[in-house]
Amino acid sequence: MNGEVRITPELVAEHGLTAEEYARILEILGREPNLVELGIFAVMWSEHCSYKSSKTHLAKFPTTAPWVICGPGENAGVVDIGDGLAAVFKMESHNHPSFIEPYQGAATGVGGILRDVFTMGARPVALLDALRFGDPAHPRTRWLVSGVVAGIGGYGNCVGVPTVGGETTFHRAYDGNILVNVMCVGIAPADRVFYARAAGVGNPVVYVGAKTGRDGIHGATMASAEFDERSEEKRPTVQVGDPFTEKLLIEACLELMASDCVVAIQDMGAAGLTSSSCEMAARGGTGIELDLDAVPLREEGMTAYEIMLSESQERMLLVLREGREDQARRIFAKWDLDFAVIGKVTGSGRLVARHGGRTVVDVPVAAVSGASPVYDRPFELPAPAAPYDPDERVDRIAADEALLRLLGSPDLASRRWIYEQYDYMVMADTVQRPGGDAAVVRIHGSNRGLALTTDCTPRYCAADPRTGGCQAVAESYRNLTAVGARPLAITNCLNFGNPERPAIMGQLVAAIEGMSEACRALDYPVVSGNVSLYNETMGRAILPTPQVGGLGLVEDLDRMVGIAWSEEGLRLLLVGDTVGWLGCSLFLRELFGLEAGAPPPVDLAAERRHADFVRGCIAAGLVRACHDLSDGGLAVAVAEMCLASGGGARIHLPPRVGLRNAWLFGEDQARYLLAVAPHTVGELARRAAAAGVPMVEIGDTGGDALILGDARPISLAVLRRAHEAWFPRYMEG
Amino acid sequence: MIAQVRIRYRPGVLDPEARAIARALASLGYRDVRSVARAKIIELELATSDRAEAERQVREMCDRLLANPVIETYEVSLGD
Amino acid sequence: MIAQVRIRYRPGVLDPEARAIARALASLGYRDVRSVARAKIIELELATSDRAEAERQVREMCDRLLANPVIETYEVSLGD
Amino acid sequence: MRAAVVTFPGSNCDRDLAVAMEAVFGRPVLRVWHADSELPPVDVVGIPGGFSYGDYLRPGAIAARSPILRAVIRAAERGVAVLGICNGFQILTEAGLLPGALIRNVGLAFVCREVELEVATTASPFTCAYPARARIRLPVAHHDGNYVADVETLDRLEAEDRIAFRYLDNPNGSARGIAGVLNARRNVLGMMPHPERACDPKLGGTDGIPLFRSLLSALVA
Ligand SMILES: Nc1ncnc2c1ncn2[C@@H]1O[C@H](COP(=O)(O)OP(=O)(O)O)[C@@H](O)[C@H]1O
Ligand SMILES: [Mg+2]
Repeated sequence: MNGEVRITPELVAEHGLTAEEYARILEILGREPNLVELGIFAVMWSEHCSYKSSKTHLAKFPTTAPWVICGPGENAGVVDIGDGLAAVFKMESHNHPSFIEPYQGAATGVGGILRDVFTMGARPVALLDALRFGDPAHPRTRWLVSGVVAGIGGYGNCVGVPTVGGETTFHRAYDGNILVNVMCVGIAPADRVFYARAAGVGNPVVYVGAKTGRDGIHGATMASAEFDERSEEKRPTVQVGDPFTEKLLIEACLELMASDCVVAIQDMGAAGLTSSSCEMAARGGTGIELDLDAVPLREEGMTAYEIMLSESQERMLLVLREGREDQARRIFAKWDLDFAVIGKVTGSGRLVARHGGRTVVDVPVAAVSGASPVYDRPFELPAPAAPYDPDERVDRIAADEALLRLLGSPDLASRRWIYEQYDYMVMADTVQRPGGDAAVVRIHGSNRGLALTTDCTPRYCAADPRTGGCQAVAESYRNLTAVGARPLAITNCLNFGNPERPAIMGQLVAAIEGMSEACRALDYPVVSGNVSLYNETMGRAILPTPQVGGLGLVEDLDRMVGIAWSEEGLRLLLVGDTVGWLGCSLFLRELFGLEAGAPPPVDLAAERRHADFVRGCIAAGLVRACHDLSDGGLAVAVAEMCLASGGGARIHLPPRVGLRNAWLFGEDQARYLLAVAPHTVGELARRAAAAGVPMVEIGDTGGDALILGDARPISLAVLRRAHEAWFPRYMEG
Repeated sequence: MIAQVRIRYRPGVLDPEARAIARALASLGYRDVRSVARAKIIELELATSDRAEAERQVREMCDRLLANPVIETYEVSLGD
Repeated sequence: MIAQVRIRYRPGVLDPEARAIARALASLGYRDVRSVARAKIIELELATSDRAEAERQVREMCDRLLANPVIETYEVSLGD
Repeated sequence: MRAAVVTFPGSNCDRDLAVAMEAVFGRPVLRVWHADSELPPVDVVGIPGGFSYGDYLRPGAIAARSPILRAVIRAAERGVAVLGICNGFQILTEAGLLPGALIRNVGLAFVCREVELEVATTASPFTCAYPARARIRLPVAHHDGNYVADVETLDRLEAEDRIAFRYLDNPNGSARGIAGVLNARRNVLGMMPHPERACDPKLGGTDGIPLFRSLLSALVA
């Protein structure tokens, strides 16, 4: 049947391919493709799978360090964490599906990123979710928040991987395009990491997991197409996840990988069987022959097109050592999962598929997978925003009132409503729960831990994508440092609008440059990532959102700190320079309705110096609690520490402070707030001076109120109400 | 008046729960079960006695809240 | 043959989901809804065509697995 | 002290429970697979949390009909201690070893947080090491922890001192704040909170340790 469909220009366009791209296909094949082949090229050359708009710029990321075992290019990045172990991690977006069907979209996003990690032989140990929603007042927002959070919890809780952190912010720019970015971290023996390289001509290609249905056919092209009013019609492309099957798949795959049966393994993610087989063959420099009649199917009468392009969840493709089929089959039978030998590795360099006695696909894998088009799209670098120059008007609002309003604003209110729907404790290794800076999961059976965080400040990126990209990396570095971890590497998810518009392309280019500069200066390479473009609805793009996921190592959990102190009478030390930068601050936005100015500059040398200092003090046991300063500045940081501690604090304003609120709420970078025992202040000051790190004593802990200079004391109860009330009240409607 | 809404998955949508039930029945020895499907019923007691109006209202409720059109279809039936 | 099992909570078991639906409908402005109840349907396709045998088997499945007698009641109906 | 933990497809707290038991009992815990039809000779069997069979049909329903559960029921009849936590509690009610049932939380959402509990009886091999009426903190993490039973059953549970734990701040709507119940013979306990997640100061609490200590002192007499 398939071979008989005439390939018209309309059909080519419907597949999201340009006329030039189609001409290229004709050239590669030396003939017209049939419909199945057209579908294969379309998904493999979609933005989502081919990175055709971002590839040339992504090459700027620094990706190596002595501890990097595997950088970008595989299913996930791999770094050495000592003791013969490796951390395997990656972040991925599921933005469009989550906008259409928030529960299943978010749930299958979790499923997909889990597979990227256990496919490399790592047991997933933590999940994080970075979420961007539209204006809380937008009629769809509440429904989206509730569905996305339930979906992430529904999947993560069931597979039994703790969701330990993330981010959630709201901005009207996401009204028509929410962002759901999920990060997964796993741990594997460093010498037993598995790669997706099909090798060994004659080795069997094996399908395991759930059966193939008509789910999400053309999901990958959907994820790359700009939303328009017709997206309603694309609805059936939503997949339904089955976390129970995923859990079985994790256990079965890890059990199999502990044997020596596996040559290569790859999850079937976007573009399912097509991308997994093409990529495995392309990476291995081999070919693959598939018998589509052997693929386990959920529905009758599925065509070759549907089988090749289905995005049914919870499936994996393996290359086994010849003769190990039965050993592998027994493991999958034990876990009640489908197992089928569906092909073999060849030396032809081609992907060949047969169905119903006919050859339905015969394409060269290198061209499909490697030689996809690359676009050096024109870009315009954005003009830098003019700095905002605050005047005495910002001090007209009392500090206590400003703080309460900020703490109760959508972007700063407590995320308890979200994270209590996530099982953040399963696996019994979560030693820093959500609510602080970085989450920390213990490396099972040891006294060491992985520190994890996701960060990005889209309002900074909108005003200046280069500084914003730099800041996102720096903030993640600080969050890891604040618990005492040594930052090792990042993953990322670049969420932008339509790259065919030079202004958007400029944001992408500038953000990548800013991130790269920060990664280089901080010795903090990029080991994996994902790009999500075309996040636009009817010409309105999201804020540029280069989401960063950071991973660090805590060498001694007895020396880890959190944001809570447990004693009165501790001294509060502010590390870093405070000029009172209000441009792009939450203070301006929430209290004056101003989204104005340039973002705070990022001094990477200072970031590194201050972080080394703070980490050193924590390792020396000199710090009782630590918090990095970010959204809302000093006042918000100290308030969050008070809330976590259940105790009050007093902040003394320095004598010549200038604008009080700028000092309290400014978002200058490279800063930390430390709570330390009084008798160690001298030692800390000596260390700071020696390291050239600015540090001032600004207050102490005690009582049951927070007192900001001469403002009215805010009782802890009032503070807590302001912080906790917004989310549940909003969600109740 | 009682209105009944019967909601089921669209054809082709994966229903892992139905599959789990089928397997559990098989493992209990019920070899006769060829397939399992699920549906859910929401029963509404309405104040109105105008059938046309009731039907219109209930359909609207389905579209707005009760059913998820992306993956589900529904049928409305009115009792008395 | 198709057998349908209709399972619902026993009277006295407060169904939190039904309550939530009622509340959500009210907040959407449907003041006419007096009460909401839920049931689930499990549809079994059976190999047998003996109605009595089918009914016996399906009741047994309900007692052994499909319904929890502590909180649920069930009804079986046979199609054709 | 010989202990076993059962793993069902979808269990995800089996390792956590075994680790906690091993720390307190001081010896390895046997791991048992759901398809086994025999239990090894043990003094206590743990039925762990998670989502056995995806929680499909009803949480615990399918696991309750698995081969190993028949062995667990026989063991319970012989007096072996059986501890069901979270999904394990759901499985034990579905299996008829414990009265009542667990339905969807009143808030409808999954809830993961630390809760305060009262140890409502110390007259059991699971709670004898707690001080009478102790107030303890344990994590909960569940979607279906709302305990329901008819009034006569609830009255009987109270009259027979079979409520092991009560919530002080009910997170799920459970009848009479019930967080854990005992069978009539007092050798089977089902509870929604997770004592195995509170056996290590690094994880934020140690109030679960006395539960395992209780077993140690009651069973190794
Ligand atoms: N969607 C989410 N899922 C889980 N945890 C979240 C989520 N959003 C925020 N959190 C948690 O809430 C806390 C505060 O988040 P955030 O203000 O973004 O921290 P920071 O400014 O230190 O990066 C963090 O512990 C974070 O992990
Ligand atoms: Mg922070």
